[in-house]
Amino acid sequence: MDKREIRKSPYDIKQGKILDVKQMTESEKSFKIALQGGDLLDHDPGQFVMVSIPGIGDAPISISSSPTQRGYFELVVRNVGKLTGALHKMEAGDTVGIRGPLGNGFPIRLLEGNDLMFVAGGLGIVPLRSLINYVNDNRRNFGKVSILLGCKSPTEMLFHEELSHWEERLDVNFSVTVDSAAPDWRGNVGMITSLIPGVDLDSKRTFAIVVGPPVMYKFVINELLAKNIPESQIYMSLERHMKCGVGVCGHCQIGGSYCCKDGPVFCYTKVKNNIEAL
Amino acid sequence: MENLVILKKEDLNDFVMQIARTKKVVAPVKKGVKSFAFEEVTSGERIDLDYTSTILPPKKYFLPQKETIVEYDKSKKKWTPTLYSEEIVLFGVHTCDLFGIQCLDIIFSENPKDFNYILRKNRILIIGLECSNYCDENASCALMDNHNPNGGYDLFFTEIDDRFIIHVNTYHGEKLINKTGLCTKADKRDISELRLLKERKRNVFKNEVDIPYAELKPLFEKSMKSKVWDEIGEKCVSCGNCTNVCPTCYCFDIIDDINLDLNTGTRTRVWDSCQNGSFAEVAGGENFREDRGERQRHRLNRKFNYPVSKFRRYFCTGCGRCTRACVAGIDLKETINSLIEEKKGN
Amino acid sequence: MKAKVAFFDFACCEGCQLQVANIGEALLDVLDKIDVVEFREVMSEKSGGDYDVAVIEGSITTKHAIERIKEIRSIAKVLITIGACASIGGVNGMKNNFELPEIKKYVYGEDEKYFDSVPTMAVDQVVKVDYYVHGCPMYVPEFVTVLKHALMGIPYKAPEKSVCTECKLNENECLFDRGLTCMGPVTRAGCNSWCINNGNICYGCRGMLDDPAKTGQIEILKKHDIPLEWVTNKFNMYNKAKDVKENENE
Amino acid sequence: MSKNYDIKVEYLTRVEGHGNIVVNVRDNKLEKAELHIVEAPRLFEGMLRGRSIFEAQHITSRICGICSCGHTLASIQAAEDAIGFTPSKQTIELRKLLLHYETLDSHLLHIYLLVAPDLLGVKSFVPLISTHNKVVRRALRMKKTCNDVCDILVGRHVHPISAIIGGFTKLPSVGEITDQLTFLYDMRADMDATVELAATLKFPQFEREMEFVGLVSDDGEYPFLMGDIGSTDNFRYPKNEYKKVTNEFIVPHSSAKFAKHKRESYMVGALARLNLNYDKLHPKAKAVAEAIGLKPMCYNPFLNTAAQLVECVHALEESIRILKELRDRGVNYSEQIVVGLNETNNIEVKAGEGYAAVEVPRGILFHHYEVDDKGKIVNANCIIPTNQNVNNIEHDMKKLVPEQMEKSEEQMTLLMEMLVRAYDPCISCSAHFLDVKYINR
Ligand SMILES: Cc1cc2nc3c(=O)[nH]c(=O)nc-3n(C[C@H](O)[C@H](O)[C@H](O)COP(=O)(O)OP(=O)(O)OC[C@H]3O[C@@H](n4cnc5c(N)ncnc54)[C@H](O)[C@@H]3O)c2cc1C
Ligand code: SF4
Ligand code: SF4
Ligand code: SF4
Repeated sequence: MDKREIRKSPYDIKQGKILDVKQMTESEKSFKIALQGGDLLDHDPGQFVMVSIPGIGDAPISISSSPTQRGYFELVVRNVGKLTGALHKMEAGDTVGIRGPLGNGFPIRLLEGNDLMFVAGGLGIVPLRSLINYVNDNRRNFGKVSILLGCKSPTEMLFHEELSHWEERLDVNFSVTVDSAAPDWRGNVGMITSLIPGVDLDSKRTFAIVVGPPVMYKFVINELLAKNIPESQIYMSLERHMKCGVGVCGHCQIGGSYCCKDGPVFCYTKVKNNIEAL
Repeated sequence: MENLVILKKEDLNDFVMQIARTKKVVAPVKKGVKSFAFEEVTSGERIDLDYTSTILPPKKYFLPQKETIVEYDKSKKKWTPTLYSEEIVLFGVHTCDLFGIQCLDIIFSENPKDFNYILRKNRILIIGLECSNYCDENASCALMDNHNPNGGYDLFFTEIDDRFIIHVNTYHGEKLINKTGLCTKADKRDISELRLLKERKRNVFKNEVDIPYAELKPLFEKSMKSKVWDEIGEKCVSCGNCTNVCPTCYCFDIIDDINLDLNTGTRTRVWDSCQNGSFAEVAGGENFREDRGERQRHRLNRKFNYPVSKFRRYFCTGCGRCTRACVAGIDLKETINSLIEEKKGN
Repeated sequence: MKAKVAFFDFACCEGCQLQVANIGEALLDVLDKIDVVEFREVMSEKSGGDYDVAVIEGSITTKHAIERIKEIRSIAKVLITIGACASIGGVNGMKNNFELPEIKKYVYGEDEKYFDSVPTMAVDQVVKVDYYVHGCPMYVPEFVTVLKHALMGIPYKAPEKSVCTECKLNENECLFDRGLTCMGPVTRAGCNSWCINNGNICYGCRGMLDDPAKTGQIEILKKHDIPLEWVTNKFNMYNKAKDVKENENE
Repeated sequence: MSKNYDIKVEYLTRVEGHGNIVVNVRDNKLEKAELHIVEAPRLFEGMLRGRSIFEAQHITSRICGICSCGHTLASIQAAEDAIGFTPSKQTIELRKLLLHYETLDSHLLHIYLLVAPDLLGVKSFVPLISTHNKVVRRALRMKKTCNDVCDILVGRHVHPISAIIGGFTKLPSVGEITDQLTFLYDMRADMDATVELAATLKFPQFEREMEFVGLVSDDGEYPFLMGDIGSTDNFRYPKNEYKKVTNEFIVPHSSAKFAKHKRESYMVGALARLNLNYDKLHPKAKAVAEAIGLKPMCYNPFLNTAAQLVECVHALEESIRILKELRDRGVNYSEQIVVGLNETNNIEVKAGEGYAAVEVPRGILFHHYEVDDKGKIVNANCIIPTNQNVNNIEHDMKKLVPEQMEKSEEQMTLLMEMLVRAYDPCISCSAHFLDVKYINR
């Protein structure tokens, strides 16, 4: 067997230095990461990276910061197992491997000039935040913006500061609901679907962008269709098991499509007849 | 014909020995009572050219069961994409398997290009072998139109009486032939016998399933909700044999191995199977193909439906391995027939 | 700081410990990473209960053993079972095929009553187990992998696949095709189909798959004309201990 | 000055399995010298009943991981005897080879990892890693080689896979024979170094005239696999009369089943074999014996370890001889068998009784089965070498303690431990041992 180095490999890994770690909720931490040598990650909102820890493996994690955020990018990670657990033990100054950005990301050019409605359930806010912040930073290019957020309980809510910032902004219509809460919660209680009928929108020029747990999509989309939003204006980001991240290994296949390469962002028209999608 | 040469059968041993002196030669050899496998040989002695398709297809040389893709050093915070490869002469590949290799070529040449695959492949010289008869009743190579070669080789051997007629398809193949110095030019008689053999093959190989080639994809498209999948799901034990032995299955997992120093190690790519229960499971517990029937449906759609949309070709070679390897007796031809029956019933 | 590792044995053949010695010179690399503080078979040193990782071999077959394993668990931060005896009960479980007093009497005659013996149990039927190394004997590469996982503090799960998967990857001719009953289809992979590679059948020493697809398995037997009892009989060779209900032996 | 000892070694270390030593001396008078076996009973013979005879070797191999090849071979021998199967010549040769590998492996483990620390005055091999790094590396290397050749021959050393009733399910290829030979040739240098090291070791002085029991045969071969049961007291029995030798009995003062022949006790193992068959040793082994001054009759049980060393050389050289012959003759691959549990009735089975007497590392091992016409085991009995030795060990203690009364209690304890270890007892094997200590005592 001869051994050689490969200069251009889809499995090449860049060094990412952790600048800061913040505990967000009981099981989620956020990480600020900068690529070595100040290299730009150069991602689109909705893309993800594969985070590597040598000896443990890698895992797909959405980039939660907007590309307008310079100098570093942010990841929010829930501790569920091997890699995520090990990542949670890391501190500022440690190095992780970064592969990516991967995936297609949200269709920004298509969204420009239109009204946007963001629907996020649970951790879905993580990839969506990247786009929301991008839109807010380029607010002029977009029409009306509404953000609907659903969570299990107030304690599981991420990005508290930003949420209250969105709430205060006049150019953003923000509402939030939780499945259940302690008596001191003053906001909505109920499923995220219950927020949709109340939104005042012009269905012809509204694009809905939905990200959340798998069970959420069907119900949310039904509500969106009930509001007459055209199928071709509904986008969503799907989650599947991923290993290679470049459309080969087969884990993330949804019918004939690869979630990692053809997605993770899909237009509803593309997947509505795919019985494996929703 | 310029590119046809002759090797006497009695010289095969010499031929292999000569090549084996400088390169690793792999060829079909007998395993157990009625099975075969590609293994390294140093002479013609162990080679069995009258073989039914090997347990594993030659993909194991192109996409090894476990291969290093990255080496890392934790303390240096360094990852290095790495390739281990060797020169191989792959001898005696049936036409179905030639097609299988071509399918893999397509997959790994897509963007982003997989250089682990491409560079390894470039070091493998492929010698094909004509089938004059079916391996066994499990094959459906005529249905898939793979009983005749469609390229994908450097040299191609056709056995006729006391000799091989060799089609020289590439410069690499030609160099190999010249180096051995054992071959002579084919003459008119050889060419006409070759033609005769092809004639004869037409009578031997007949579409094994009652459906035209072009109708296969529509059949699978229409069968997404078929009951046949439930029936198969009941039988399947998810051992993954069908995918492991399939020449066009290439799903893999990526795993980190660490050395005992707990510092250096390798990231490896290992064969995985979409038939494994947790193949499509994500954190949070959602499993997108929890049901065995769904997994089998997915496997066959990856042969007869999805790749046709993408690459305009079926990804089944008709080799029959999945049927042969299934401990539970799930039979590909039977499955297709059941789907046809069901559609007729509607 | 090196992790302090202690080895303990219960009812077993001590073959798995021997497998550790069989690692050869690489063992010194392992010893470089850990402090073995107790290993009765090869060491006279005793740790006096100061250790991080307890490696357990053997099944629980006496009341005394139940107490001892509970004590070990209460000290050990991490508990690893090695081998079939500790991980699933193993061959010791075969005694559960018989009435206990009867089998004791067969072996020891009238002195049977002096024996402290309870139905055989795997370690996890008494205390919580963090890592399993399956097999009879354990497969050394798996042991090394598990040890590394334990030292790095990350979980390890044995493959969910059946031995058939590995058997096929090793290009063995299937033994069912030769008229024999092999436990491969229902047995948890991870041994690299050790026995079949060497021409024998799989005896199921790594225990049953979590989800063995019952109807499919019966289909296999039908296809090969094999009576179910042949298989259950073989299965009982390693897996009988798991029939013992929780707390039955307390 | 009156001397008192109150020695109680719980969970004796560096032996296979669990045993306790109890020695009491009051006012110079020995009151008690006992070896208690506290291994959890595993009831193997009981479990075997009703199972297919074709599973016997798989199950009995699990009696002991250290001598699993020995149990396998004894089990196969008894089983084949019971069902009336005669193995081929090639099979027998390969079985002898396997037994040599086991002897080599087990003796080396014992010499290096279990006994050497005593003789070098440390508690285990671990401190030796820094003080005698080369020795430890050599030990591990040799151990690994034994393991590797065994892997090639039968799949693995602990619980061999391919050795079964009828022969082997996998026969070594030409390349595999060469590989084994290469491994063994490479081992010779390490073996020489081992012998050199052993020559420098001091064993305790002690003698007790006793009876030695082991296999004897009329051919020129140092018998391991086949032969009659013989004794240095000039008795000889065919193997089906093994009970005439073992005469298992229970004594009131102890809890273990004891064995005795005509004298109060007897010894089995390397020293017994050497005393019985010295002349048949491989010339190289004999030369080593001479060099370290070991020759029959040797009555010092501590020198069992030295006898093991001699047998290591013998086993290594004999293995090489067998492999070379096999290579030159060529393996007959048509003898490779596929049996499973004999579902396909590849091997004919008749009802009957069968016996085995095989020299495993620790001494002579008996297996005895009764099988019905379906090939199901009706009765099973296994008598393990350590079983036979415990009685002898206690008699050694009884003579040794009074002779060494000048020793401190600590020294005496160590001496007792060393004595027991010299026998290389394999307590995990001891399916027969009784232990009443934990209850009602
Ligand atoms: C496109 C995409 C974006 C994601 N973004 C985020 C994010 O921003 N923050 C976040 O916390 N999580 C995110 N995830 C989920 C995250 O990838 C998994 O939680 C992570 O891979 C689990 O790895 P582990 O080693 O910790 O778990 P393991 O110990 O390997 O397994 C724990 C569980 O996670 C599942 N799992 C394992 N590997 C994967 C995988 N590659 N993909 C999905 N599930 C897997 C297993 O099936 C199992 O149920 C994202 C997943 C995808 C596909
Ligand atoms: S699906 Fe079956 S017949 Fe088709 S190529 Fe794969 S293994 Fe061969
Ligand atoms: S031999 Fe056993 S393990 Fe191998 S495929 Fe057949 S049933 Fe499975
Ligand atoms: S093949 Fe079966 S019996 Fe053999 S080691 Fe593997 S699981 Fe155990």
